[in-house]
Amino acid sequence: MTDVLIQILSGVSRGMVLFIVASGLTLIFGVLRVANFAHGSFYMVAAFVTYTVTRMAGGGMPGFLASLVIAPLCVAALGAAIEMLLLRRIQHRDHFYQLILTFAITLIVADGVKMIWGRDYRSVPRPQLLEGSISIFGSPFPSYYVLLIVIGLVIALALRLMLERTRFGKTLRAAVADGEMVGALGVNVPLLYTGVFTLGAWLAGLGGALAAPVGSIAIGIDNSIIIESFAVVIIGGVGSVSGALVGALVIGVLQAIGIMVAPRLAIAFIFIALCAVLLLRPQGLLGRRA
Amino acid sequence: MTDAVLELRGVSKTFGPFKAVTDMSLSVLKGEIHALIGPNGAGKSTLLNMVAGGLPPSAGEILFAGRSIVGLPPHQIVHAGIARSFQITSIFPKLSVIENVRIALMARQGRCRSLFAPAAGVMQDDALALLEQVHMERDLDRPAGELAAGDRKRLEFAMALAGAPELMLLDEPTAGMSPEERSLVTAIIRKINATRGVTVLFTEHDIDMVFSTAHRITVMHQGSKLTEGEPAAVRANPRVRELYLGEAAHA
Amino acid sequence: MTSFGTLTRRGVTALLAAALGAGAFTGAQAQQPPIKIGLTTDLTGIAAAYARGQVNGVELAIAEINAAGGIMGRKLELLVRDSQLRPELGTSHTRDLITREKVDFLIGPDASSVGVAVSAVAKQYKKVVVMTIPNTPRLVGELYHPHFFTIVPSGTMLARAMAEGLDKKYKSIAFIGGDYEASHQAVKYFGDWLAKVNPEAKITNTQWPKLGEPDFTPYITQLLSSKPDLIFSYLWGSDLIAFIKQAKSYGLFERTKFATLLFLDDLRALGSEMPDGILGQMYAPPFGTKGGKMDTFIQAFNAKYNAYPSDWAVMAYDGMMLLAQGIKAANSVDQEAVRTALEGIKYEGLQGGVTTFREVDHQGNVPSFLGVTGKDDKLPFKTLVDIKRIEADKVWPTPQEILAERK
Amino acid sequence: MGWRREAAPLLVLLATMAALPFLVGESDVYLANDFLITALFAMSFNLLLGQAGMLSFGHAAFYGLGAYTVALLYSKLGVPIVPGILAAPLVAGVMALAIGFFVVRLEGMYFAMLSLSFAQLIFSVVSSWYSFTGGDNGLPVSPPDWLLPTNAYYYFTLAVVSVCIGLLFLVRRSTFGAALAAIRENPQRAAYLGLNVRVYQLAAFVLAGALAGVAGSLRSPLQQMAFPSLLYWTQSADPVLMTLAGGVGAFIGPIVGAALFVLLTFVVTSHTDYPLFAFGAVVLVLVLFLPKGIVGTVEGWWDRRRAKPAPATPPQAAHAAAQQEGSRP
Repeated sequence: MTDVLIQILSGVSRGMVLFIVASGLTLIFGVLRVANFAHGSFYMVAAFVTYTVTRMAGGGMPGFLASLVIAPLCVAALGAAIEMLLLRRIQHRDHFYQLILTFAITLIVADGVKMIWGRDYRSVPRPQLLEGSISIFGSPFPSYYVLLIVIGLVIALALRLMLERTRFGKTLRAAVADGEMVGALGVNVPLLYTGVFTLGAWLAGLGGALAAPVGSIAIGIDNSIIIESFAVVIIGGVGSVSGALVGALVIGVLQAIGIMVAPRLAIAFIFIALCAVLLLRPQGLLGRRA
Repeated sequence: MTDAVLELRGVSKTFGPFKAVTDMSLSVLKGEIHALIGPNGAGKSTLLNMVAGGLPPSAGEILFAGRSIVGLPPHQIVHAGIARSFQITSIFPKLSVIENVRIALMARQGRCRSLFAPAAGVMQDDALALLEQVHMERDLDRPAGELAAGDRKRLEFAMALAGAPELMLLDEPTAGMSPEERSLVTAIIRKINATRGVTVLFTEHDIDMVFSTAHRITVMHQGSKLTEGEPAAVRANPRVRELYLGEAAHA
Repeated sequence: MTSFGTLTRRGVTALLAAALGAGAFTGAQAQQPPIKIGLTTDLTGIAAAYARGQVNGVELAIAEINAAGGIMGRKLELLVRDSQLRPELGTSHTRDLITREKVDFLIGPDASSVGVAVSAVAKQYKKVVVMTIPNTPRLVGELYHPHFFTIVPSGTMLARAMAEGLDKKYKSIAFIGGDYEASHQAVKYFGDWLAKVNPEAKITNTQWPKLGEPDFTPYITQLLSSKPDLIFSYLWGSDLIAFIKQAKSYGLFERTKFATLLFLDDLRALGSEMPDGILGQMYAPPFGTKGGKMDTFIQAFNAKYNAYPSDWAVMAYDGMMLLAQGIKAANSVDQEAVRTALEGIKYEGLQGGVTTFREVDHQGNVPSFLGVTGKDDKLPFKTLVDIKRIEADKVWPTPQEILAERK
Repeated sequence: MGWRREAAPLLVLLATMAALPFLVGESDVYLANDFLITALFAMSFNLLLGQAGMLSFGHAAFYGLGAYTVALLYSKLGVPIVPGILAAPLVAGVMALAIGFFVVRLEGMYFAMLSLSFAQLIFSVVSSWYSFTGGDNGLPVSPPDWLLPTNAYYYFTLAVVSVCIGLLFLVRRSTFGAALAAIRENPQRAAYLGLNVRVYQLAAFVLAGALAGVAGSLRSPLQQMAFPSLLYWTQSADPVLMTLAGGVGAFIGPIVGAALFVLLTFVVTSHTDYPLFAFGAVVLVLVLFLPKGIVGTVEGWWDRRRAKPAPATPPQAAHAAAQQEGSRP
C-alpha cells in the first residue's frame, strides 16, 4: 500500500515540475494566443545552463542555488528577446504564423544547444543534502522530490497572489478573458505581452533548472516536455494557472498509476486523457467557455 | 393569411442566472411580415437565434409548419425552409460577391456534394438574378470584404433570399444603410412577400420602417412579450407608448 | 564542414571538395584519385554523441593511413552525412554517396534503424559496408547480404554474454529495459541462455519504461518489491543515467545487485555520481584492453580530440583499419575482391586477438566485456575494474540458428 | 483566378519531372522521387489548411499508416507492393474517418491539439507494438524487381502522384471545394446557408487523410521499409512548414514548399553538422518576410507588375525596338 502512496507522491513531484513549466505556457497561450512551441526549448536551455553553473560552482548546495537563480533568468532574457525582436513583428498576423515562428525557434535552439554544449548527455548532481531520502511509513522517498513538491506549491501560491493582488496580475487576467478589451482600456499591450512572455519563459526555465538534477540532460528533452505541457494546458484550460496545476497533477499521477496498472499503455494515458477532456469539455477543466 | 407557419410556445432561454427570454409564445402567420421590436436587451436576437437553431431553448416548443424544430442543427433548419441574416453582417469576405450568392444557392439546393464537378458557373444565372433584385449586379467580382457596410447587408440579404425560403429571419436588415438602400430593401421585402408569399420575421430599430412594412408586430420587453397585434393596435397600446415608443421619442 | 553560407548544392560541394582536397595535394601521389569512404550517421538526435565518437574514430584511422602513404598510393577520403536518426535520410544519403559521390566503400551508421536502411542500400548497389555501431540481430539474420560485415557484438551476443558472465549465485533476476525491439530481444536471449548456463535462475519481474522516460520511480519500486538477487538492465544513455540517479535515492544499489549494459559516454556523464559495484557490460571499452595498440590509440585520440575515446571510437577506428587492410589485401577497390579479402581477413586490432569474419553471417569474432564499476586514478570518471573478456565464439548464435532465423 | 493559370504550372512541372531521368543522374532522380512523395503529402495537407481552413497537427498519422499498410500487408500476408498501395488510402481514410469524427467538433487551436493528440496516440501504438509493427526498427519492404531500378520506381511514383494531384486539382475547383472555401471563410454563415459544416470538414479530413496515406504508401517501397518516425509529431510539422513556405493560398504552394524543403534537408544534412539550425533560420525568414509564401509572393509581384500598364514597355524602348525591327534587311 505504501508503494502506491510513494508512487502517487512521485507522480505529484513530477507533476509539480510539469506545472511550473506549463503555467508559463498557459499564461502565454492565454494572453498572446500563441501556442508557444519554444517553451520546451526554454526548459532545455535552462537545464543545460544549470549544468554549466553547477559545474563551475563545484556541484554543492551553493552551485545548486545559484543555478536556480541564474538559469531561469538567462531563459527569461532569451524569452524577452524573442518576443520583442520576433513575435512582436508578426503580432497582428494569423496565429498560425506565430505558431510556426515558435516552431522555427525550437529548431534553431536545438542546434544552438548542440553548438554550445556539444552532443554528449549530461548529469547534474543533486546537492548532498538532497541526495538521500526521507521515510514515509517506512518506505524511502527522495528528499529532492519533497523539495520539488514544496517549490511547486510555493510557485502556485505566488502566481495566485500575483494574479489577484498586483496590477500586472489583474491586467493579465483581463487579457486572458478578453484580449481586445484590454487594448481598448488603454493598457500598454506590447509591454504586457513582453512581460507575460518573459514570465512564461522564466517559469519554463525554473522548471528546467529544477528537473535537471532528477534525470539526465540531453538533446531532445525539449520535445518530450512540450507535448506534455500542451496536454496540461488543454486539460486545465487555456490561461488558467489553477487549471495548469490540476492538469499537471492529473497527468503526473495518472502516469505514475498507469505505469503500475498497465505499463504498456502508460504512454497512451496522457493522450487518452487529453482526447477525453477536449471532447467532453473543450475549454478545459477550469477554463472558461469562449 | 391563414394558419401559423411559425409557432413558439412558452419558449425560455437562460444563461446561468440571467434570463434572456421568458415564456415567450408567438405565432407568425403564413405569408405575413411580422416585426419583432423592443428596446436593446429585450431578447429579440436571442429569440431569432433560437428559431434558427443557433441556440437551444431552455424550455418551450418551436414549431415550423406544424413540426417541432427544437434541437435541429442550423443547416437542417435552413433546409426546412428558414433563412436568416445576422445583426452583424455575416458574409464570406474573401470570396467575390457573385461567389457569395452562388455558394448560398448551391448550399441550399444541396449541390455542394460533388467532389469533382467543377463549381465554375454553377447557378450563375440564378445568382445574377438575385443580385439584380438587390441592385448589386455591378460589383460581381469584387471581394465581398471590400464592400461598404450597406452593400454587405444587401449582399447578405440576397444570400438569405437564395433558395426561396418559406420563412426569412432578418435581424435588423436595414441597420447602417443609407435612406435609399433602406427603401430599396423595404421594397424588396414587400415584393417577395407579395409575389412569392415569403413569410418574414424581422427585428428593427427604425420604427417608421416597422410600422410601414409589418402586417403584425410583437413587442418584447425584458425577455417577455408585451403585446402583439396589428400596427395600429400596437401603436395605440398605452404601455407600448410608455415603455417603448416613449423611449424612442426621447432618444 | 560547417559552411552553409551558400546553400546551392554545387557551391557547397565545391567548397567542401576544396577543403577536403587541400590536404591531398601535398603528397607525391596527389595525382591518384582518392579512395572514398562514405559514412552516414546520426549527428543529430538522441544518439548524436555516439555518432561524434564514431566519426572521430574513423577520421583518426584515415589520418594515420594517409600519413603512412595511403593505400596503393591512393589517399583515403571520408564523406560524412547526417541521417538525423531518420531511416529515410539514411537511405537518401547512402544512395547519394554511392551514385553521386561515387564512394568506394561504406562504413556503418549509428542507430540500428538507420543501420537497417543503410544495409538495404548497400545490398542493392552491392557495396561493401562495415558496421561499427548498429547491432540488431536482424542485420546478420533476415537482412544479411554478402557485402555486409560487422565488428559489433550483436544484441544476441551481448545478452548471452551477460547471462554467461553472471555469477551462478544469482537465482532471482528482475529485468528493466526500454520498451523497444532490441531490449525485448535482449531479455529473450538472456533468458534462453540463462536456462542453459544457470538453470535454477529465473526472471521474476520485467519492467518496460518507454524510451526517454523522465520518471523511473514506479519502475524502481516495482523492481524492489520483487526482491530480486539481481537486476539486469538494458537501459542505456540518458535513460540509464536518469535511472541510476533516481534509484540511488531509493537506496536500490544497497539493496540489490545491479547489472547493466553500459557505454563509456554513460560513465563520463555520471562522473563521480556513478555508484561503485555495479556490474557493467561494455562493447569495447578502451580500458578493457591493457597496453599494445590500445594505449597508442588512446594517446593519439586524446592528442587529436582532447578527449578519452568511447567504445564507438574504438570500434569505428578498428572498422576503418580493418577495411583498409582488406583493400590492401585485395590490392583493388573492386567490391568483389575486397569482399573476398575481408572474408579471409585476419586483423589484429586495438582489443588484442585476431578479428575474423565467419562465413554464415559476416559477424566479426569480437569480444564483449563485463566488469564492476570502480575508481581509476588516471581517469576523471569511474571505470570497470576486474574486467572479464567474453569471446564471441562462446556466445554467438550457431550457423544453424542464424539460418533458421532467415527462414 | 482562372483554372488555366493554376493548371499551366502543373503541366510544365509534370513535363519537367517526366523528362528528368534523361537529364540528371540517378541520385537526383532518387531525390526527385522523394520530392514527389513529399509534395503529395504536403498537397493533401493543404486541402485541409488552404481549402478548408483546418490546421491539423497530426497529418503524419495518415502518412505513416499508408507506409505501414504496405509494409504490414507485404510482411504479414505477402501481399505485393502495388495492391498494398491501393489499400493504403482505404486504411488511412478509414482511420481518418474515425479520428475525424471527433476532431471536427473542435475549432482552431483546439482542433490542432486534438489532431496532434490522436496522431501521437497512433504513433505510440505503432512504435511500441513491436511484435506487429517491428517497433522502432521498422518493417522491411522489398519492391519487386521491376520496381527496383530507380527510374522505374520514379515513373511509378510520378504516375500515382500526378493522378492524386489531379484529383486535388478537381476537388479544389469543385462544388465541394467551393463549400469548403465557404466554411473556411465563415463557418457560421456556411451553416446558416444549409451546409452541414462538420460533415464537409469530416469529408475533407478523410480525403486528405486518404491521400496522405497514398503518399506514405509510396514512401515505404522507396525506403524499402516503414518506420515509426513517419508518424511522429515533428513529421506532422513538415507539411505545415512546407505549405507555409510555398504559400497557403496557392494551389502549387505546397509543391514549391516541398521542393524547397527536400532540397534543403538534403543539402544541409550533407554539408553541415547543424541542419536544424539552417532549417529553422530559413523558416524564420519565411515567416517574417514572406508570409504569403514563395508562390504567393511571386504571384503578388506578378499581379502588381501587370496592374501597372505604363512601365511595362516604356514607349521609347518600344519605338526603338520597332525601328530596329524595321531596319532589318
